[in-house]
Amino acid sequence: MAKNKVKIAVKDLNLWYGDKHALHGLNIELYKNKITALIGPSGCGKSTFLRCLNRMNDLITSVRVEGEVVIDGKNIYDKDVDEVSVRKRIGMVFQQPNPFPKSIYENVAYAPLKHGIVKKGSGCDELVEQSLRSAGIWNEVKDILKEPGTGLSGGQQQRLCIARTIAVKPDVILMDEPTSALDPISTEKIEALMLELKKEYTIITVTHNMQQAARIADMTAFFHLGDLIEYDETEKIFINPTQKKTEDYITGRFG
Amino acid sequence: MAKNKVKIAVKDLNLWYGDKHALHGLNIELYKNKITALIGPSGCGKSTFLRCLNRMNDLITSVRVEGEVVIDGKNIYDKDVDEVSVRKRIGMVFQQPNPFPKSIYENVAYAPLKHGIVKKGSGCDELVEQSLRSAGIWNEVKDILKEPGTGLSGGQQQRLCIARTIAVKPDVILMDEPTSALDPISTEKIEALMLELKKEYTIITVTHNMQQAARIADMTAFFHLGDLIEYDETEKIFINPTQKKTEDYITGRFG
Amino acid sequence: MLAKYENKLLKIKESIFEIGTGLISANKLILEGFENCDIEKFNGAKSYIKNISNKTNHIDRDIITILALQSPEASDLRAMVSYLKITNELLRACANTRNFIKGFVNVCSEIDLKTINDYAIPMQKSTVEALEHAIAMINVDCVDEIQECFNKVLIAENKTDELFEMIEANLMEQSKAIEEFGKYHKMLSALRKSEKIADRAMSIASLLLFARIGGEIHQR
Amino acid sequence: MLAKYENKLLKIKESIFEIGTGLISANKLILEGFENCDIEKFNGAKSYIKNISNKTNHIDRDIITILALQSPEASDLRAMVSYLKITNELLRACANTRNFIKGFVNVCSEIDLKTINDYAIPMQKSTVEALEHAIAMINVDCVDEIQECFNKVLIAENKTDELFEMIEANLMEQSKAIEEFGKYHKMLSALRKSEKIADRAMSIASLLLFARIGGEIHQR
Amino acid sequence: MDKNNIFYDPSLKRRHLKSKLFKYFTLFSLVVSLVFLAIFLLDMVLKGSSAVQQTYIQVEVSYNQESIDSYRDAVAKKYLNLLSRAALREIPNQIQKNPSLMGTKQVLWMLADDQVDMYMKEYYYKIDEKDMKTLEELVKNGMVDKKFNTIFFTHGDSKSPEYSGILSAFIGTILTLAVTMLVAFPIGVATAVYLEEFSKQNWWSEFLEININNLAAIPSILFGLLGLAIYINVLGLPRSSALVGGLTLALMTLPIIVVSSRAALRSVPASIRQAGYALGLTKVQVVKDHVIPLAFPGIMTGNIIGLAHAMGETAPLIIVGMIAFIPDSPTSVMEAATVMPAQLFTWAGMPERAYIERTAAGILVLLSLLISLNSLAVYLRKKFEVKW
Amino acid sequence: MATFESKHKYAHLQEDVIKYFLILAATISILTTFGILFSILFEAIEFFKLKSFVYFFSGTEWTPGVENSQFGALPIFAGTFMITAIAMAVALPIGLGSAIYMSEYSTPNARNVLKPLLEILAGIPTVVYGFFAAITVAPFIVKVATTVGIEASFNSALASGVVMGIMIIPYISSLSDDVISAVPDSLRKGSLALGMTKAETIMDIVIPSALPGIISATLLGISKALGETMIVVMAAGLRPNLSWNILEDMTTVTVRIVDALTGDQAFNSPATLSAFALGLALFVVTLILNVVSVRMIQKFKEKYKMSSL
Ligand SMILES: Nc1ncnc2c1ncn2[C@@H]1O[C@H](COP(=O)(O)OP(=O)(O)OP(=O)(O)O)[C@@H](O)[C@H]1O
Ligand SMILES: Nc1ncnc2c1ncn2[C@@H]1O[C@H](COP(=O)(O)OP(=O)(O)OP(=O)(O)O)[C@@H](O)[C@H]1O
Ligand SMILES: [Mg+2]
Ligand SMILES: [Mg+2]
Ligand SMILES: O=P([O-])([O-])[O-]
Repeated sequence: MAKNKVKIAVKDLNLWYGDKHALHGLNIELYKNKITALIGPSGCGKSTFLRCLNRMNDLITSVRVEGEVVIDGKNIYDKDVDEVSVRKRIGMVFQQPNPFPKSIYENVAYAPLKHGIVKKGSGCDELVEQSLRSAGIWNEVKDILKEPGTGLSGGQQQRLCIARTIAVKPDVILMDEPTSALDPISTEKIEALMLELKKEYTIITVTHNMQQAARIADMTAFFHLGDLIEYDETEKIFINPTQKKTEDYITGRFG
Repeated sequence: MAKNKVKIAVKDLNLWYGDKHALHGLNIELYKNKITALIGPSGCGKSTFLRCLNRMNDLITSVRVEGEVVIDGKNIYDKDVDEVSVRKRIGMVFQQPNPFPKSIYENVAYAPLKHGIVKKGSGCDELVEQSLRSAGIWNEVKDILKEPGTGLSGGQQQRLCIARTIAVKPDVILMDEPTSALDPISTEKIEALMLELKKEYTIITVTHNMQQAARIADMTAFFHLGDLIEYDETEKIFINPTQKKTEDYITGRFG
Repeated sequence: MLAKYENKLLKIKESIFEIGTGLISANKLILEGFENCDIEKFNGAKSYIKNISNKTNHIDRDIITILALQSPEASDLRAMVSYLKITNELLRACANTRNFIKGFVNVCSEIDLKTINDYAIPMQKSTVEALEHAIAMINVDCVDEIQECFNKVLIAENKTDELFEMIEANLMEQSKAIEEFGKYHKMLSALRKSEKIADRAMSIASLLLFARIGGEIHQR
Repeated sequence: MLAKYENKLLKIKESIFEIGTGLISANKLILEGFENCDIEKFNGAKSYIKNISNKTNHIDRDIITILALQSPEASDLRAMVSYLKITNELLRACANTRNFIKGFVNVCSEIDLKTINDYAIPMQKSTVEALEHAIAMINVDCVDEIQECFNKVLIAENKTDELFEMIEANLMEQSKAIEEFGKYHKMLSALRKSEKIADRAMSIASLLLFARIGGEIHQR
Repeated sequence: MDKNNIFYDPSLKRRHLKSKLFKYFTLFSLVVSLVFLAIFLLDMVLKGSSAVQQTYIQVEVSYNQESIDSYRDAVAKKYLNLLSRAALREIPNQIQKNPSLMGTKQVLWMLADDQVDMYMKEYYYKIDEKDMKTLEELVKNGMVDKKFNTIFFTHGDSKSPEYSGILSAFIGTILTLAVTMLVAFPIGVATAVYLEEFSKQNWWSEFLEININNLAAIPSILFGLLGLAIYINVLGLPRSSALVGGLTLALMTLPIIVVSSRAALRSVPASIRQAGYALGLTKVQVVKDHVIPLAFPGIMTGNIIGLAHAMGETAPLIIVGMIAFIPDSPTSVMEAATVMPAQLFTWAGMPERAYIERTAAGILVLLSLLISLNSLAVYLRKKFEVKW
Repeated sequence: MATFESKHKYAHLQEDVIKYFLILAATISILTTFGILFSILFEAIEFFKLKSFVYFFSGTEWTPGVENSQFGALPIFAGTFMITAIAMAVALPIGLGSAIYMSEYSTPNARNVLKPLLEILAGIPTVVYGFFAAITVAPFIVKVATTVGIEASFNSALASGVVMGIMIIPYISSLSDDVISAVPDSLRKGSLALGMTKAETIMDIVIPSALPGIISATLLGISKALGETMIVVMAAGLRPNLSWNILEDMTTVTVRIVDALTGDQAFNSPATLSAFALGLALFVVTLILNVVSVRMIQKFKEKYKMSSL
């Protein structure tokens, strides 16, 4: 593991929803160009943790966060960090595919144009094509770029959302159960895509489907009731976990 | 397989939604006191087939059914069969738990009272208790029978729905993805319950989760695009399927 | 986890334990038979290890069913994999025991007592010990205890090895004086089986160790 | 299925095939060595089957990983289970080959040519044949073809058995005339290995047959 | 910000500013609408509050034959213009009702004329000089006083503003709404049940649906034209009657009831119906025992809202003639009647200043009725709300 | 052994009876529409038998009472549209702004208070607005106008227009708030997760998504304004006046209808019948607006799978 480069270092992260202590002093280092899967029973704080990594939790009024999330050497919870710019660098893909009700082209081009990454006419088309290619959906949509993104199938929509995220050129992509709303074929395509994307991005994904974590993740973190119980290479977790709780969870002895 | 007693014999069953031919001449014999799992990719007609077995499809206006579904020697599509009475004998449990917004007691007692299976006061309490016991939820609800069924957790709601179905004393219970809306712990409880129930009932269940079919079903039927591709003992299907398509599906080579 | 599955796991474990104890009983009877070349005892030993391939086939089938239907993980998975290999080892060990008996019945009366008392009996004793400790590991849950058992198997197996080497060396020394070649060849071949059984015990022990604590699946 | 998984399956298959071909090459070289007791060839044969336990451990680990992470079903599952057992057989076959070489190198010059020409060479030839057909099955996809291969292994293995019995009987006959017991004992022990290797080939073949077409996991 | 901050992005400053401005714009809009509401209510309260009291003058009233012959003789002549004519006109009636009064003289608080009232309330008034002098004297002697305005709540319309009240309009409203609900409720709910539960998806149900949605948005005055043309001209029902008004409003309220009842029915999840069918129940059993009971609070809420709507409606009723002058409360739905909003319209059109405060007061009464109805609807919705 | 009850003839008789009763009830609403259409249409035909159809839509003289009366409704239509335009100019920005604030910025609790508060505006009877316009707003406008030295009528289009606008605010804000709230939260999150600011998210993602609903709300608002009667009857003029000056008095279709039918002319005189001709025009225009609006909102509902708005 020594050869892995740390991309995100989380230090003593605590989170409260009002009075409810949802994350209990987490410490974890997430590695560059790896897929890290967060698994654990429902309500254990996986999504909450994920949202801490791009400060999406700021949108929930009752949330209080303590501790550090250091990305590339900078704590994103520092006073002088603008959360909007954090979200620009740390992309996020959601459970339910949520393309904007605009054309496929605009879906991808929207954020880069707003951020001034490209200008209309200069480089925009290229960026859109490149993002759609990276998301493995270019061939399916290249002839219908002007049609609405919402007309695509669920799996295509999700890949469009990934393309949209990539277009902003983030370093990290967070995914919250990206395939749980999809059928098996689409799921497989997304999984294959994730394996492809990790060459360029650091991916953190939440999944309820243990088999999915097994299939695609390099590292797996097991959460339980707001604690990080075990974090190790996926193979290790699945063949030889050190914690009884982890073992019980992955063997299905508890939810 | 010779020792299995046939409960439902389906002969040349064809079904159309308007012009869409959704089931293509199915022939299958479903056995008494067994759990039969219907698996197959999304849209292959599993739910449609299931609904044929208790004529729930009659509620969809565009549906046309041809062929026979012989239950205990009587074709339920015969002209002289009242579809309402078919549904009384062939119970059904749905994906989303759907208790009536009445008390737990009334949820169970309602249909038996309507059907005149019991009279208020005479035998009704016993039937309710017995049904709730069979559904493995009696201990959890015996003190709150007057409280609304909708206040229970998802898994409890689903078991309540099963109790409600049992109370009508059906022979067969159809289940359409009964656990796909539930968390793993509740899922396991329902699965254990199904294994218990098969001693008295014939159970046909649809599932998207192949592992679930593997875990609980005695017989497994694999559907694809409205065709019944393979139907055999579950072990056989999972270890040594005869059809390439079945093998490809269960090994995840296609959705 | 569904009771159905737990039961199946348990059943497999029991079946393996049963074959294992049968094997131990057979080898113990052989030991008794050594003392006065009691052919009846040898034949009795055989009855402990009858139809083993049927039994192991059955276990293998159950394991495959579990792998197919339940997709076990972690320690359950390691157990399944180990058991799958252990059935092979048990089968071989039983075959070796059978061959041992077959080979020895013909020659036992002709072997000089000293050789048997000094070497064959201790060797077989070690073998039985190795088997006993190995099979005991199936039902041990505590990690320290299982490690201890494993070490005992290791020691017993080493002893068996050494003793067999001594027998061989001894016989070789005497070989010039020996008249009937066939008898000694057969005897050596037979005694060699005992050493092989201990070998299998060792394999079983390391597979069970892997099942319990993970790490490398240790093969020799 | 994810490419990652397909690749792993392929890799396992290849590794097994590689060990298998190494084993075949080693046994072929032994055959050549027979002709003029060429010790160099014997030693050369050894180099084909070096570090096998490392390799099989690796394969086993990969298989366990696949079982843990991918939960294969049907033919993939059967293949994994078969391979898990095949590594055992390969390991034994290699050990047998090594022992064969070790045992034979010391005695080959002293054995009379007739015995070798009449029995040992055909026996080893059959063994090589059994191995070749068995290992070939790994890459055969057509059911008929694989069944054919299996039958060929069966025939070759039977032949090996018969030839070994003949050698044994032959030597026993001559045994009274034989002076040096040790040499013959060693030779017989060595030649027995060849038969054992064929035995393993047979096991491998039946496991591969199971992997391909299912049914009973056939063990002897 | 320091340069090591990889999350520093200067272009964001401008974007955050824009974001803030946008938020302030929307907040401003909301405040403006609420300010409108506040001004409006305040205006009504200010204008209407003075109608709570009414001016009375203490005078000697003589009950004798002359008074019966001419009420003008009942009081001293100089007070005549200061007192309410309509009140004076009641004197002969009083004697008739209570003959023992005959021949007595009593000092009474008599209702003052509206102009006096306006003077007392310091509004614009028109009183000639002579009367003014008398009045000032009376005021000085404390013989002029403001008392609670019971007449407003106990009398019908009158040509004298000081003697006019809301009662007959209120009764008219009740009669009209009774007709409306008796007709609209069953038809509306039945239509909703049919559309939601029984109709198949075909051109007929689609046509019905579009039709009802349109009906809900047709200008109310056109319903008046319908009422005029059909109920009055074709069916010959009595003009200005609560029956015609009620029937007209019923048709107007129908779509509101249908739409809200449908929404209530639709909010009952399909899974409940499925559960019913799967237990072997018939369609009527499912609808009657499960769907309607669950939807009932929603249906009731919709009905109350429809009722409130009908209560405030004016235009179609004007067209069917419900702006008649109705001093006495109607006793049946066939009699000429008026309703509160129409009464307000009539008063608002009167030249006398005193009607303005009455209109405003009437508005306050009407609004409080409406708010009570709507609160009831909200209460019902909250109380019976089912969470799925 | 399962036995299935057989179906006999009258098994579902009760069901059928109930069903036919329900169909009957549903038919009444259709009868109403046609009732309105035909009752207006026939009288309007009567009117056009007496007076020129073409002149009705193009003439500028409206002199019903006199000998040789003229019925050119153009100034009436113009007045109607002018007042409607003023109303929408008030209602649209304020209504939409309020809707955005309520659905996007305010807390759910505040929204639960604010929305009913705004809806009070919709519950106020129009006669009350009319009173407010005539007694409070119109004099106020005149006062302001005179202080700046402009002449303004007590029946100015501005007064009734503005008050009508206030009345329409909740129609726009309530429906817009519904559709904006119906835009799935996932879209907002999707945009925010791309590093967009809140206003950008609202303007670029939320509003465009809710646009069909907003347009529909606007059309409904316009339809409401066109058909609004009491406010204009009480606060706008009677005089058909073709002018751009919103401080002058203008009349509207609805005012003329009320005037014609409350007058003392004979029912079959052209003066009375002209009400039906005007009614027909109003009916057709509002019908078109409604159909378009209903269609749009239905599409929106289907898109976001909403059961009700
Ligand atoms: N917005 C919120 N306000 C209050 N509590 C919350 C909120 N979101 C989550 N929680 C609580 O925080 C805990 C962790 O929730 P979280 O959504 O992170 O779990 P999760 O592991 O993602 O679960 P799931 O697998 O069901 O998505 C839960 O107990 C949940 O109830
Ligand atoms: N009410 C309906 N009207 C028209 N077509 C329908 C209807 N219900 C299902 N279908 C079509 O019939 C086919 C079979 O559908 P069905 O719901 O039985 O599939 P399924 O196997 O249950 O799929 P899933 O796993 O997604 O539930 C699909 O192509 C579907 O689109
Ligand atoms: Mg989550
Ligand atoms: Mg389905
Ligand atoms: O048309 P009104 O809304 O004024 O009745």
